[in-house]
Amino acid sequence: MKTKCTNYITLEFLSHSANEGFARGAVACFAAQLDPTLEELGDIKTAVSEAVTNAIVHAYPDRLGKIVIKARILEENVLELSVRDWGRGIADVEKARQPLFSTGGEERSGMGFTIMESFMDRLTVRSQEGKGTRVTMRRRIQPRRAVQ
Amino acid sequence: MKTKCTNYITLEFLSHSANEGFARGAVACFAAQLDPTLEELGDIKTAVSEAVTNAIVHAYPDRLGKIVIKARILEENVLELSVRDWGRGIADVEKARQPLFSTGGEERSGMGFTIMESFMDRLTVRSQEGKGTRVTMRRRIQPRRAVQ
Amino acid sequence: MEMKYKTENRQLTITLTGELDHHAAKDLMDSIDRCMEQNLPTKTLLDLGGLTFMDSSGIAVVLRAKRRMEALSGTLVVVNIPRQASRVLETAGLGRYVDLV
Amino acid sequence: MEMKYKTENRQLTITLTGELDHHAAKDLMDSIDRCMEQNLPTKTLLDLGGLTFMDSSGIAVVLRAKRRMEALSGTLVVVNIPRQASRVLETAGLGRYVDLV
Ligand SMILES: Nc1ncnc2c1ncn2[C@@H]1O[C@H](COP(=O)(O)OP(=O)(O)O)[C@@H](O)[C@H]1O
Ligand SMILES: Nc1ncnc2c1ncn2[C@@H]1O[C@H](COP(=O)(O)OP(=O)(O)O)[C@@H](O)[C@H]1O
Repeated sequence: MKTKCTNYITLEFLSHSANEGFARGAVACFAAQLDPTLEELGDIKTAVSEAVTNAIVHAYPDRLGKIVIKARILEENVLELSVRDWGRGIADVEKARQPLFSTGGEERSGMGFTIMESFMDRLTVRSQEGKGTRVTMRRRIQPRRAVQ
Repeated sequence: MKTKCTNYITLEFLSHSANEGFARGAVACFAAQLDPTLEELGDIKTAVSEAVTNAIVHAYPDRLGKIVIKARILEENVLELSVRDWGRGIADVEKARQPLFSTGGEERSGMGFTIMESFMDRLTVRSQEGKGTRVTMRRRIQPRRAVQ
Repeated sequence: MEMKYKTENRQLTITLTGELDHHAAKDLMDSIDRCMEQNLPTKTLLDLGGLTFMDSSGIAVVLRAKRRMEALSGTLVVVNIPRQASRVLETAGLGRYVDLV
Repeated sequence: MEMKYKTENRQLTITLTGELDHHAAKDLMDSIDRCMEQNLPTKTLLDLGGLTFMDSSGIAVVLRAKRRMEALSGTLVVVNIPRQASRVLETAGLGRYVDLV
């Protein structure tokens, strides 16, 4: 389905864990154009945080690598986000998306994909071992009447 | 002078005026890593807002164009920002940097460069007519003892 | 960016909240113009207390409001200026032209 | 991310403020471990009231604190959970394993 894009941004950064806060904050500043509620904004920040943390922890476990986020505003108040890395990749995406599945240590809960899925309207994961991963998410922001 | 970069981000976006808020917000989210005071953060947001508004208003007066911001953290707590466009360019940079000089209408004050200069430690403007403009700014964030 | 106003004995009080940048400024200028035309105040208080951000676009808004009040033979006073906005107005030396309280 | 604690009659109260993500979680887990070892509480209240953000890294922090308290034959209760953090904990079904108040 073709969807017209009315505005977009691209963020590029290194897989320093300190950039997790930057990534979700920057996306929130962009999403603000859709006039989301605090709850909608919280959902979006959470989903971004999960996807970016995965790239930092799993894609580049032993080196710094590049992460690129694209955010687009599509028709009908839909925000589309993609989070991309060029890291290790996922051998079995279906298995990785199961709740509680994790190859991380005690610090990971295995709930990242489950949270992205339930906080956003749509989640697509494309990955190739040794090549990298692209997570794409969509969320429609409920249109609100302006207060003034 | 060579300066080691410890972290960087790149933001790319279209010259929609709605993206002014995104740009300064995203840079603020990144600058937060340097633990700035509210006043330092306000200065940085103001400088970014001026540079981005110039690209939107003056570089691309009659079309949408691409704007790229690079932010880097250099040694000694220095934040370096560059705001780049591929728009109309500035014929006489020295004149453009004078307080009150403006080719904009009643909506512009001619104080953009003056504010960038006094809110940041260093301002460099490179421009070529018909090719575009790159504004580079640096600001050292006063190191603070952690409270905890 | 949100604008509210109230008027009492031909004194107009305009209250701004949110972020005042170039994106917000054009609509805001139009709203202030219309508000002054409808109420014909002899004095306007521009209350910036609710601004969480302001850049040099705010200077143009203040100067325009000042000129409109002069055209009405009235006065403009800018009140409750937050610290960040005040740094912008001071850098522009706006205190020489406009009453900043 | 900031952590504070107080202890009274072997009841430990740990208060978190700021954003709890993966970047903050590792140091936080270590601090909580140390705090429990030093104070040997029979009950710990983990107060999330000051969190402005929490992602799934918070789940791991809560589960680890729970296990540490079990090792001390004590209990863990998570209190003052802000709305956004509570959505994360609920999605993970954490209420089945941990006392969330
Ligand atoms: N960007 C990625 N690159 C490589 N592997 C990934 C990536 N994202 C997720 N994975 C794999 O999928 C698993 C499940 O991810 P997730 O549900 O987010 O849980 P968690 O991150 O807590 O392990 C991870 O443990 C990891 O093996
Ligand atoms: N990115 C840019 N591209 C083209 N011209 C610019 C750019 N930035 C600034 N200028 C020129 O420099 C002048 C002074 O800029 P500034 O001090 O920011 O004041 P103002 O934006 O209020 O006009 C502008 O009026 C414009 O002519």
